[in-house]
Order: sequence, then structure tokens, then C-alpha cells
Amino acid sequence: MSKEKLFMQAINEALDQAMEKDEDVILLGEDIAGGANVKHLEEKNEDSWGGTMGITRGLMPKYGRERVIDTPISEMGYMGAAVGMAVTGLRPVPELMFNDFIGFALDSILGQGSKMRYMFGGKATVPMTVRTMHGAGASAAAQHSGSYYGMLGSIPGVKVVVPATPYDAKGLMLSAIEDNNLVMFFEDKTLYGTKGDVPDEYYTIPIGEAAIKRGGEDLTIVTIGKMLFVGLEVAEILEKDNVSVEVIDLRTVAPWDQETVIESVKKTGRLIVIDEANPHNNTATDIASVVSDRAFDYLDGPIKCVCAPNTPVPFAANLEKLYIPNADKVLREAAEIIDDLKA
Amino acid sequence: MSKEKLFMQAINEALDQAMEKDEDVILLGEDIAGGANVKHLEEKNEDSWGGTMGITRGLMPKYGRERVIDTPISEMGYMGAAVGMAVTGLRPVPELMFNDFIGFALDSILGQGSKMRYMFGGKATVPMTVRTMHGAGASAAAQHSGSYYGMLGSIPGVKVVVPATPYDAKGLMLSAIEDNNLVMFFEDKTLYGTKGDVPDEYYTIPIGEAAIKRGGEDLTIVTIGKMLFVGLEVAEILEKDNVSVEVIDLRTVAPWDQETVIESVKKTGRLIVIDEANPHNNTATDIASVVSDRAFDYLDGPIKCVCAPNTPVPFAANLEKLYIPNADKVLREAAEIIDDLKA
Amino acid sequence: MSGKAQRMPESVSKVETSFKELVDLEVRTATDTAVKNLTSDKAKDMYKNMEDIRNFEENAKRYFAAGEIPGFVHLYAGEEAIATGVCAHLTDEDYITSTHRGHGHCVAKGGDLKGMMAEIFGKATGLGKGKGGSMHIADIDKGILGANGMVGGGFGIATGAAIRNKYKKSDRVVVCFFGDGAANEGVFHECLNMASIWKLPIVFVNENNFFAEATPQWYSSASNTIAERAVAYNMPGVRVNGKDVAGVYETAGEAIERARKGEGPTLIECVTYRNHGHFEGDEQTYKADFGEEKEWADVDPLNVFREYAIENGLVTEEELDKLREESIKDVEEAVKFAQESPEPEPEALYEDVFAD
Amino acid sequence: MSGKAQRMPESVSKVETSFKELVDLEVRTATDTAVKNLTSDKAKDMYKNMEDIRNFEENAKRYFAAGEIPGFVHLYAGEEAIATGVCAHLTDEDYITSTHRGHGHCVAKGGDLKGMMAEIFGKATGLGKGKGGSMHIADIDKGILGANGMVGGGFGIATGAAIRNKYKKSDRVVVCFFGDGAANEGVFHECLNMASIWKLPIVFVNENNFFAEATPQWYSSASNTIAERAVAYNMPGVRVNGKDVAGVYETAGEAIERARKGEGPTLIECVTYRNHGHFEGDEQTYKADFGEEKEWADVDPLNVFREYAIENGLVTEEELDKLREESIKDVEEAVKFAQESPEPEPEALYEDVFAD
Ligand SMILES: Cc1ncc(C[n+]2csc(CCOP(=O)(O)OP(=O)(O)O)c2C)c(N)n1
Ligand SMILES: Cc1ncc(C[n+]2csc(CCOP(=O)(O)OP(=O)(O)O)c2C)c(N)n1
Ligand SMILES: [Mg+2]
Ligand SMILES: [Mg+2]
Repeated sequence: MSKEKLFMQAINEALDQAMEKDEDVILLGEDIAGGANVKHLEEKNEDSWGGTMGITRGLMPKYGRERVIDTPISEMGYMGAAVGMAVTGLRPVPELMFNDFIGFALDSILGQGSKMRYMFGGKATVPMTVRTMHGAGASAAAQHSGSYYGMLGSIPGVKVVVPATPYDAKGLMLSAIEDNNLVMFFEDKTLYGTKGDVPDEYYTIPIGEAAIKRGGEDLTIVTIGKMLFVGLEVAEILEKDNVSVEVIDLRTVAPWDQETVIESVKKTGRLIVIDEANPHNNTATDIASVVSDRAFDYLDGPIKCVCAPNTPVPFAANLEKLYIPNADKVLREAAEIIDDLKA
Repeated sequence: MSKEKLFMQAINEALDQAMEKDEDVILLGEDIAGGANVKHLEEKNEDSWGGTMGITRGLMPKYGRERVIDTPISEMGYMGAAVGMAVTGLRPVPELMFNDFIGFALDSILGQGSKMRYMFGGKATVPMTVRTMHGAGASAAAQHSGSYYGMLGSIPGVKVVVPATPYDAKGLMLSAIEDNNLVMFFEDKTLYGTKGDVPDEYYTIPIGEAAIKRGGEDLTIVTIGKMLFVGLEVAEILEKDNVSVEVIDLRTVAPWDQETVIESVKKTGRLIVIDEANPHNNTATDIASVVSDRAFDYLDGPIKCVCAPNTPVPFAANLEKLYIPNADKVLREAAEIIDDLKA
Repeated sequence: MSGKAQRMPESVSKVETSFKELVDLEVRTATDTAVKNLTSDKAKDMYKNMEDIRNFEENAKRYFAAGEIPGFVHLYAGEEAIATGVCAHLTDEDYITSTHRGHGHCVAKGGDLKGMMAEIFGKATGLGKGKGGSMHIADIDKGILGANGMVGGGFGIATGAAIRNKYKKSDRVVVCFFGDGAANEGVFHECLNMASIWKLPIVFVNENNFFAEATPQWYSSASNTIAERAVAYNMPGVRVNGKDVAGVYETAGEAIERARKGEGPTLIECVTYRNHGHFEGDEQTYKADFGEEKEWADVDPLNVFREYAIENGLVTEEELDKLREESIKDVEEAVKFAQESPEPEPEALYEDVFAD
Repeated sequence: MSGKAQRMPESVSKVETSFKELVDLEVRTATDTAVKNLTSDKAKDMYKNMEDIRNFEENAKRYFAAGEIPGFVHLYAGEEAIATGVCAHLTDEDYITSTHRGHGHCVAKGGDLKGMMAEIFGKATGLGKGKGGSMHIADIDKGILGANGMVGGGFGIATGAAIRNKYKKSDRVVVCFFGDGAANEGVFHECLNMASIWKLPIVFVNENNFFAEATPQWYSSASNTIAERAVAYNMPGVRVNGKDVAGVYETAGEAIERARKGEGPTLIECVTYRNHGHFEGDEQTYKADFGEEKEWADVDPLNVFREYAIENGLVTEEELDKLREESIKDVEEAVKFAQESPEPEPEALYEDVFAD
């Protein structure tokens, strides 16, 4: 059975079902339960926060504090602990509250978790899923609003997932936890309150597969995370000009689905990538580079990357709105490559 | 006057001259002098290591331990201290011994140094130069051989420099230290022993300017750091086939010199980028993406990025050799796009 | 090679500990002599300052609820005595680093109320042109090296500023404010160690308000107190009642004096509590609204000081009331200023990334 | 709100310290009763183990100099008693995390000499197929969670393995080896704190060999000893003579026993010295080749134990000599194995990045 659920519920449900299924799945992070050792909460077996955004609410009361571990504010240490848990047989799901805190935990991922299997000649397995929150749009300012999936996606040995819908969030989360590798799972804080159909049962969505969210013939728009909705908006607008847009939600940014993207570009001959990350050395540029190599002969015009500007995320709401890629910006870029179609 | 000097001497000389010129220039890092508080060394005013590779040798005896500060193994802390020194008026030059240790220091750069000016509305200035060592080829294995300039180059507010020659190393170092921003200065450990002409006097090379190291008409090869030598080798080989190659040493990877690269591609119509970084979301893909947008109409064939594979750096010497981009690999890619020229 | 295992250098085999001298676990309040160091003017300044913080925070709360202030807002109300008591010793030349809960530190260090309020409203007239917001208020010229959204983000910066002061042979000091939760970040360890080995002119002021978000200090810290961690860094550690501004003033004064004289860093743990949630919107189910904790929660540092100041003849009740009125007016003006200020211009998005 | 500043919860205002009970700063050597816990077989095993490490290292030195071993090589010679004395209590089920100076730990934890030697030669038959090298020797099945090129890289991994053991209600323990330099990394602080609050079955074994590269511990550490840092984590801290394997065995045994029984972590500081440079090629100008330091440098842990074992009637000199011969032969075979093994196949470059 499928019901309409919030994005955040989809994630909670996925975690719940993963924990139900496998007792080696253990969550850890700052205040993912909250209220540890608070007597009046202990007596009632209650959590307090269930994560800053309440995503993990209710899991501690159900699975206990051994499996929903509140950590001190010690990101490098507990992320390293997750690596140690994984390599000794558990399936930890550590949370890095905001992806912007990556600077406090990076070595545990870059130096340890991602390289271990390789350095040890294939004799170590590191099945862990790092949950983290990204994205601008909540007036959370420069240290709490970045999008660093591209940075993490550049690391060999790391898989990176960025779901855009509740359905994908649940299925990809379950895949990530089943995966025998280090997976970074990015949750856009501004999507938590969005809704969509989500099956009640356990299901997985393969990591590495993009989803064609709208078929089209003239222009391919590849999107990451909530940029999907910008892509769909643009597609609607262009439809009125008789430009048929194919919108591909990348879903996994490392490894990303080269076949689906290239097939689409071979058909449409035109590509726009929308990525909320800062503009350099990101997933959008990676896609542009692969396509400009592998599908060069099919291209009818320049590849356009629509990204955030090369600035930190500003606080003031009007500036932050300008910061995030939007339909206007995409349409401006599109204009350059669909001129002929409209004429 | 100009003399033949080692790459490492060029850097040492630049640091020396910068310190001579400005008493606010202060070096700090692990064992950049070495032997702190060792009595027999103190008595003789001697340093011990002068950096793991001896790059900063002799600077402590000349400038004293207040200006050449040995730090505990506390990367996050002393890198953060460098930010604090910079914002209060000094010009610190912290060393991150190997760029692979970035996971221990990243927040001081990503979270603090790079964003401060923006968050504070332009009222803070962070003039610091982070020296760090990268590159495969020394059998230093997975945790001491990576190339992360692309990762750092994705951060707004950070400039990134990767010199390939002793001449550039000195001039760029002096520019970096003069620069009022956070500059990451990458030194390839396998270049330290290379030689080249280096003027004795103080001189600067503008950050953000690429250098055309060899003119050509048919194919543009853009290189980063020591990949320059691979590019030059390829150029020599192709010359025999009457293919004229323009080799551009990028020198600065953030911001990189879009004009020079695009001008060249407009002329040659063909582009190969050689980058020792892992292949995704790196500087090479950034270049491909910009060129496939801004110079699309001039391209006669697909853009080729020749990078390291998507793996950590292996230890075994034979594998490490395969890991690093080389002329063979470049020629194989080139073959695809210069077919018509040779025929 | 010999086999005499017992032959070790004396420096290694014989090590003295001075734990007892280093750390004082008793929670201090103002001593009898404290009042002698307090002029009437100082007392007024401090009281006005605490009122400014309180009013600033209550207004921030109000306008956040009204939807005029966006983002995350972490209120300092309840902890005023710490920022005030510490910063009362500092001039614009001295530096502080602050935290995500930074309004109080910034007000106490001389941050302009209007510029601060405009900043948290996201206006062009804000101290950071509206580009930083509540967690990133700074004023370098006033020695405010920034509130900081990264827990532990201030340790390194403060250490660096102290290196600067020492290098420049100036007698400026640095105060690094941080929470009980922040004391578990690795960079705390790194920076206290460096500050100690280099004898830096810095004071680490811990604000132990019992909680890091929803996690109690008694759960997250292996040590019972934050102060005793000073042992690991061979520096003095003291605990002071963080609701008693006279006590904080006295204790901080000694540490700042030590720092100015080149005698090195001190770790001060100020025991306190926050009046409101971790951030606005927090239901605070982790707080006990009964028993000891509630009693402590109910102690108001402003009232504590009113009583103290009146009892000791430093200020009259009328004077205090007048200062309160003034403060309310000042903050109201700041709100008005913020409300009437324009949004940043669109170009501001692209500016201030790099310096020339 | 009241003004009674002195009303604090008792839990806050009254905190006991137990520093004296927690930390023992005297450097222990084997007590009189230590010998009782040592069977003759154990003594032989430990001696053979120390010889294996020594011979492994001397050969690594030789073949590095000969150009057959590439990269960075950090030798453990001089510190054998630590790895040996600690790991003598462990089975394959227990875990260790090691360091850049990891050969000794890996040998002591049962790492195959041939597989290890082949690894540092970069051969396909190495424990890591030649892809890791000296700083990345591991054998998960033997509980060796890896040497580690990152200083401090082992803390988190060890803590995680201990969480696993506790969660699985197993009595397996974890030993985290680390240097005096590593004790200044923030992650040391984070992990000792977590290990303590969660009472994890883990022992932190510090190898204080006086130097981190060319930087002396007496410069880089604000605390005189590493052991006294245990106070900050409310865990026992002890110092032991790291050249005395019987002493290490005894001290580690107590800590491991505590850990197995669920009584939580211990910090052990083993005072030692390295025979060679930080890595091969280091001129070691920072070492004093005179006075106390030289005397200490000259103490050979193998000789110390020979004397001790003979004196106490555990082993005869002949037996010890025989074990030495055996060890020399074993290591020679390992070298031969490594030399004769093939390089990895080119495809190996692309393998082992991801698991299925
Ligand atoms: C590096 C980092 N980790 C986690 C957070 C999320 N966070 C913000 S405030 C906070 C609690 C801080 O507690 P404490 O240091 O006691 O300060 P208080 O809020 O009590 O003043 C946490 C976990 C953060 N902002 N930065
Ligand atoms: C994160 C990190 N920082 C710095 C280094 C460089 N480095 C390698 S070993 C070492 C010294 C370590 O000293 P210690 O912990 O005392 O161990 P020892 O070498 O004495 O066994 C340093 C600084 C590193 N490998 N990793
Ligand atoms: Mg707190
Ligand atoms: Mg050491």
C-alpha cells in the first residue's frame, strides 16, 4: 500500500524498516534522539528532539539508546567510530547534522572510510550510510546552507545520493543501508516538508540510476535534488513554446548514470544541468565534461550549467533567493541553445 | 640575476624574501623548523628538519622561532590559528604537510577562512597562504599521494595555485603571500628536485594567469602542475606527425585563466586537459564544462580529460605508474580527435 | 645495549603533578573584596549592559515569532552575567571570539545595537550588510572576531589572535567564549594545548548552561566539570557562578590580568542556564521544570546583580530602573532602525568574496 | 525570578575530584608478583615476538636502503616491548588499531610475516595485495584494523570497534596504539571522552617515544605526561616503562581485564624510545647522543627481558638464543618470499574500490 507522506516521514520510515530488518543497523549522531540521561525522559522512554529537524523522532523509544546513539559534539570521532563499526560488521548510519560541518569529519571519510578497502587489498568492507542535510533556502546563512555533494562525490570509494522526492528518499535510503560501501545520503532541508506517494512496504531504488521524470525530444535538463522542480517548471514553460524538454533527476551523483544522460542527449542534442552547488568542479561540470566527450557529435549547441554563484550562501532572504538557481536563470541559458527550435 | 635552482630552493627563497620584506609573514606547521626545545639545537640556533622535505630549512635560524613556529600535530587548531592571525593583521603561511591531511583541517578553511569576509560584509581580510604537498609518484601510498587542489578549488573564497616550474613556484609564492586572500599553494613532492632558472631578486607572477609553454595551432593541451611535462612530451611526439600542439600550463586552478584557454581552443578547435586528480568533479571537468559552453562553436571534436583513475593511489610502484596520467594515455585520447589532421 | 630498564631520564620517571593548585572545583561567587574593585560607574555600565543584552534578546524573540527575523536564532537570555562580567575588562583593542549564541558577547564587547539588530533582520545596514545574520555577527574594529555557526569554530581563531598579540608584544588579550558542548570538539583540545605551551594571552571562557541542544553536559562529558580539563593543559581552571556578574567580573579579571602580564591562559567555567530553548522553536522537553534544575533556572542574573549592587551601595534602585528604561529605549530604536533599513542590493550577492 | 545566585543544583556546585585515584604518574616496571603471571611458554612467546619484530625491522631497514622497499618506512625497533606486552593478552577476536609505525603491532597481533613483508615490498602476495604498503598493513580476520598513515587515524576506528563489541555483548576488547604526537590531535580528545561516557571495552596505549618526527613531547604537550590527561576523561591513567615487557604485560593485563569486564577504558602511557629515525633517511639531529637521553636510548628491551627471564628462571639462555635463531630464519624466509613474489597485475589498480 502506498500513502501520501512527507519527505521526512519517508526517511524516518526507511530508517525504521532498515532497523527492523537488521539489528546491525545503528544510528548515531548529535541529538538524533536527544535528552540522553535526562531522568524524566528516561522514565518515560522518550526521546527529546529526534534530530534537529525531528527526522529520527521515535526511533530511540522503539530501538533503545544502544541503537540510536546520541553523541557528544565530536564529528571526527564519531564519524571515525562509524567506520570502525562498519569494518567490524555493523551497519552504522551516522548523521552529520549539516553537510557544512564536513570540515570537522572529513578525514574519517576521505582518509579512512573511503580508502580502507583499497589499501587493504579488498579485505575490508565499510558498509555505512552518512546522512547529512544540505541546501539553501532556509535563511540558515553561510555555515548551514551549502551543498557539498559534489565535493564528496569526487572521492573514490564514496557513493553519493541526493533524492528529490519522498519516494526516492525512502527507496534510496534502504539501498544505501543495504549497500556494502560508504554512502553519503544528502537530504535537502527545504524538502523535508514536501509530500509524495510512498509505499508502506520495504523497497529499494538502485544507487546509480537516474530517473527520467518527464520525457522530451528537444532539450535535456539534468537536475540534482530539489533542482528537479526547477527543471520541471522550465519544462512546463517551454512546452508553451513547443519546446519539448526531457527532465532527468540524477538521484545519485556518484556514480552518476552516464548512460541515461547520454542517451537523452543523443536524442535531444541539447543539455542543461541544474546544480545548486557552487559552480566550479561540481557534478554539473562533471556531466558537461563527460557529455562533451562521449556525446560530442550529437550536440547541437553548447552545454549549459546553471549553478549557484561562486559565493558563500548569503543570509538576507532576497539575496538567498537570487543565490539558488531558478527557472528564470535556466530559461535565460536555454534561450541561447533553443533559438532555432522556437523560430 | 638568474641562476639554476631546485624547485625546493625556489620556494625556500620565496619564503625567505617574503619574510625579509614583511615582518608580518610568519610560518607555522609541523616540524617546519623541527627540534623545538631541544637544548643542543637551541644552543646552536639550529633547526632540525626544516619541514619533512627540508623546504623551510634555515628559515628558523634566520628569523627565530617566533616567526617559524613548530606546531603540535593539531591541524584544525593551527590552521584555525592561521585564520585568526590573518584576520588580526598578520600574514601567516601555515603548512599542511600533505594535502591528504585536509580532512583534519578543512573546517578552518571551508567553514572559517573562506567565508569570513563574505559573512562579515567585507569587513574582514584573511591574507594567508596555506602551503601543502600533493602528488603521486613517491610510493607514499593512498594517504600521502593524492591531489586535492580541485576539491579546494571548488570553495568560493579560496584561491588555488599549482606551480610546475621553479620559476613559477617562486613568483607565485610571492604573489600568494602578497595576496589579501586565502591562497592554497600546492607543491608536488616529485618536483622538489627538479631544476630551472630562477631570478635571485623578488618577483611576482599574477595569480590567475596561465602560461603558454609552447605555441601550437592544431590542438590545445591544458595541464596542471607536473602534468605540464606530460603535455610537453606529447607535443614533441605529435610534432613528428605534423600535429602542432599548444601547451598551456594552468598554474592557478582557482580562479583559472578562462581567457587564455578559450583563445587557444578557438584557434585549435581541439582540447585535452591533463589533471592528476581523480577524474570526477575536478579542475579538468571544470575546464571542459566552461569550454564546451563558451567555445562550443569552435570545437572540432570532443574534449578529452586525462586524469587519474577513480581509485585511491596504490602503493606498488608498477600500479602507481599506471595511476598517473602519462603520454601514452594522452596520445590514445588524442588519436580520437586528431585523426583528420594526421591523414 | 644495556638491559637496565630502570635507567630512565629523571625528567621522564619523576613527574610532579600540581592538580590541586591548578584546578579549583568549587563554584565561586563574588568574594567580599570583589565589591572594592567595583566602582559605581562600572556597576552601572555592567547593569546597563546586561539589560541591553536581555532586551536585545527578548526583542529578537518577539520579531522572530512575528516572522520578521528569519533563520536560526539562539538566545543568550539568562547568561548575561558572563559576557558582561568578562567583557567589562576589555577594550576595543582586545579580541573575542563568540559562538552561535553570540548576541550577548557582541553587545558586551561594544557591538552597535542598531548594526546588530539590522544584521539579524538581514538588512543592508547590518554589521555584515545583512549577509551573515545572527550566527555571523562581527565587528573586527571592535575586536569582535565573529559569532560562529560552527561549534568550536572560535578556538582556532582566538588562538591565532593571541599569537598575534604575543608576537606584536602588545598587552591585548583574547577571550574565547564556548559552550559545554563545544568542549567536546577536538579543536578545543588542540587549542588549549597550544595556548598553554606558547603561554598565549588568552582566556577560555566556558559557558556551561548544562545543555548542548538537547544533550545534557552530564551525559556528554566524561569529566564532571569542564574546569578540571585544565589539568590536561597544565593551566589554571576555575569555576564561577555564571549568574553572578560580580563573581564573573572578579574571576575573569584575575585571568585577564594573568594573560596581559604574559603568564598564560586560564580556563574559566561559568555555570549558567539559558532562559529559552536552544533555538527559537525548541520545545525544551529535556529541561526539568521541577526540583533543583528549575530552582537554578529561576535565578535571574539581572536581579542577582540588582540586589548585590543596592546592598553594597553601588547603585540605587532608582538608578537601576532608569538604566532599564534607557536600555528598553535603545533596543527599541535598534529594532526601528532595522525595520526601516533597506534590504541589500542584488549586487551584494556577488561582493565581498575576495579582497583586492 | 529570584535573585538567589547561590542556589545551584548540588550536582553542579559540589563536584568531587578523584585525580589522585585516577592517575598514577610514577613509571611502573614489573612488580614482584608480575613474574607469577608469566608462564615459561608465555615468556618464550613474548621473547620470540620481540625478536620477530626486531628482525623484521632490521630487514626492512636493510632492504629499504637497498632500494627494494619503496616509500616511507617507520621502524618500530626499540619499542618492541609495548606491542608484545600488550598483544600477549589478545586473541584474534580482539581488535587493534595501529599507526604509521605499525609493523610491531601487526607482528604482535599475529600478522603473517610473509604477508607483511610482501606488502611493504609492494608485492601481489602482500596482506593488502601490495596496494597499501608499510603504512597500511591490515588483517581484519586477525583483528588488525590497520596501520594508519594518518596520525590519530586509529582513534575513531578503535572506538567504533569497541562500540561493536559492547553492542554485541562480546568480551572482545580493542587496543588503540598511538604516539605522543598523536595525543595532540583533536580526535584523541573526542574519542577518549566517548570511550569513557560509554564505558567502552578499549585500552588506549600511548607510546611515548619522546618525539613526533623532530618535535619533542616536552615541547608539544602542555601536560608533562600523557597519562595525566586521563583526568579530563575520568578514566584511569598509568605510566609504565615501555622497555620492560614484563611491566607492560602486567599493566596492560589489568587494563584489558577491566575492559573485558565492562569497567571501561584505561589510558596507558608507555615510556619508550625509537632506535632509528622517524623514518628511514632521518638524520635525527634532534636526538641527544649524550647524557640521560642517550642512556635511555641504549636500554634494549630485548636484553632487559632476557635478563629478567633468566634471572626469574622462566627461560634459559640457550632457549632464548634458539628463539633468536628461529626468528632470524623466519624473517629471512619472509624476505625471500617477498622478493620472489610477483608484482600486482595491472588490473589490480582498478579493483577493490567498491565492495559488491
Ligand atoms: C561543528 C558543529 N557541530 C554541530 C553543530 C550543531 N549545533 C549547534 S549549537 C549546538 C550545541 C552547542 O552546545 P554548547 O556548546 O553547549 O552551546 P550552547 O548552545 O549551550 O550555548 C550544536 C550541536 C554546529 N553548529 N557545528
Ligand atoms: C594527520 C597527520 N598529521 C601529520 C602527519 C605527519 N606525521 C607522520 S608521523 C608524525 C609524528 C607522529 O608522532 P607520534 O604520534 O609521537 O608517533 P611516533 O612517530 O613517535 O611513533 C607526523 C607529524 C600525518 N601522517 N598525519
Ligand atoms: Mg551549552
Ligand atoms: Mg612519538
